Amino acid sequence: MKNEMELKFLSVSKNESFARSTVASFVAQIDPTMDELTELKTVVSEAVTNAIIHGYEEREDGWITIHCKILDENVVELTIRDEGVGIENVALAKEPLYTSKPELERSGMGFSIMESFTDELVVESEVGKGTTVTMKKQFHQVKTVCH
Amino acid sequence: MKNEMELKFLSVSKNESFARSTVASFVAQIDPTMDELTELKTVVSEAVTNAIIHGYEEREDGWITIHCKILDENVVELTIRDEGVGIENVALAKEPLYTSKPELERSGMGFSIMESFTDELVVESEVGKGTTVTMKKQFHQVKTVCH
Amino acid sequence: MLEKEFILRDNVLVVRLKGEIDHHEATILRNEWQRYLHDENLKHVILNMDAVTFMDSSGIGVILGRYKEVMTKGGEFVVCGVHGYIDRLFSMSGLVKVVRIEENEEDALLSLGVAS
Amino acid sequence: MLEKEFILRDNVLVVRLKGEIDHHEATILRNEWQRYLHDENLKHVILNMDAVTFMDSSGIGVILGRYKEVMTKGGEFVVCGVHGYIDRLFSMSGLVKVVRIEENEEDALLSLGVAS
Ligand SMILES: Nc1ncnc2c1ncn2[C@@H]1O[C@H](COP(=O)(O)OP(=O)(O)O)[C@@H](O)[C@H]1O
Ligand SMILES: Nc1ncnc2c1ncn2[C@@H]1O[C@H](COP(=O)(O)OP(=O)(O)O)[C@@H](O)[C@H]1O
Repeated sequence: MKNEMELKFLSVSKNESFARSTVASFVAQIDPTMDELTELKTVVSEAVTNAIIHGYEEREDGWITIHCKILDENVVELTIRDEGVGIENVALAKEPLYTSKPELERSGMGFSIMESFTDELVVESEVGKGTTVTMKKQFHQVKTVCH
Repeated sequence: MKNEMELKFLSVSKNESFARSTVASFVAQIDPTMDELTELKTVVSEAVTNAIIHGYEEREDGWITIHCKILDENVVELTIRDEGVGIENVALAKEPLYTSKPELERSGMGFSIMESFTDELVVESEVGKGTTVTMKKQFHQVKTVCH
Repeated sequence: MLEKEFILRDNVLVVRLKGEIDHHEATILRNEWQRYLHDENLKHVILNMDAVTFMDSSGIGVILGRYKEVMTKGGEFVVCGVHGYIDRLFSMSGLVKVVRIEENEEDALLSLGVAS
Repeated sequence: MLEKEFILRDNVLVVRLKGEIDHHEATILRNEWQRYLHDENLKHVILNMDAVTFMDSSGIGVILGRYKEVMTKGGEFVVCGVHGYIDRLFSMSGLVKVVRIEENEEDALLSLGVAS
């Protein structure tokens, strides 16, 4: 069962819940457990929030793109992209508790959460061009369905 | 409250319910009535089904794109596009009860339903290139919210 | 999702649907429904739409298709539980003029001479 | 959606949350919560997470932020109703080591010397 979708939306904070619930409802077709779905929603929420707050610095006219691909082996590949300010030092950004916006009460836990709730995390970014976060997540408790 | 999103997905019939529920959850932000939401879901379902059955003739590797824009005046603009076979005679296709696939038990009611559940319907199509259906729907019973 | 229940009462097939009928579900529904209609002893159909929450023109197509099959057999096709939005679609599509509509399953069964 | 209930018991502010805490909701929550914390008579906070169904790191941020404000006032910050997924996030983020955690609101109130 291969399937694929792409969702593009404006960098409006109200769209955070729309984004994560849309990804969850797409991935529901491979029968994830409740825990797996919650983890998936969380990582979508983290990456989308980062695009809004950091990438677009809370401007509401930027586009955020989520690409979601269900691979054959019950693996979901998720790419979340913005065309915002980009990250100068990705290694530093990924450090637990590092945040460039403490004044906004950011906890600096975003990338750590994405890392622990997925099986693979790749962050590509170019200053002035934008940021792409790619994650792979294995769904273990999938009921086998006839093909 | 302006907002906009685009959803792209494969021409797999299982995606029909995903598509209409995603559009409905996006439009939920303007507080539509239950009836308005059901009408919206129906027209999305009609256009997406047409793209799958007619546009891509049930091949599952075509892309369907839904563009959904919330305009200021509580009007939703919906564009549903495929890059499939296209329609030779759009006027004929829009006739109530006309269907080119009676063997699939199509009722020929798709365009009629889209027409009666929206306020504006434009069908653009080119043979071999694909079809774009644009609809506008006015949402009347919207509670006024502070801007 | 569409849940389906097929119940045999004498020569009547009662079809209870629950959920959403779109093209994806209509295709699955048709295949299952047709297997029952191959039964020679079966003559009439009662379709209970009471728990259907969504339907588009693919639903109209699958109902019209089964209606025609039952007509060919010389049977009757009765629909019940038609209200709200489904009622609107039945009117728009003209289905309301073609099939017989009864309030509920009990009335539908009585109308076919089956004691409920 | 996040529903919020703010209840004053002596010098304790009880905050009951229901629903999802993301960045959008966290911003709204912070603004409302801070208005209550401006009250001089108010010293401690009890945060009831029992009905929270979703939270991300923005939730951790808003909790830590209020924790610090309460500390500055010399008050105590107690959280209750922390289970399942929320418990995992509390552990991952280290919040569990910073705030005091009690089983339910009653225990939390008692721990602050307020009879429930
Ligand atoms: N999409 C993005 N665009 C620009 N900078 C980003 C983006 N995502 C993350 N960053 C940078 O990486 C830092 C760490 O991110 P994260 O771990 O999610 O913590 P937080 O969002 O709480 O700051 C951010 O503070 C920001 O400087
Ligand atoms: N996306 C499309 N691509 C190609 N042909 C289409 C498309 N949409 C509609 N058509 C043509 O228009 C006809 C009428 O469509 P419609 O009113 O929805 O009825 P039905 O889908 O039941 O056939 C179809 O039978 C088909 O020939």
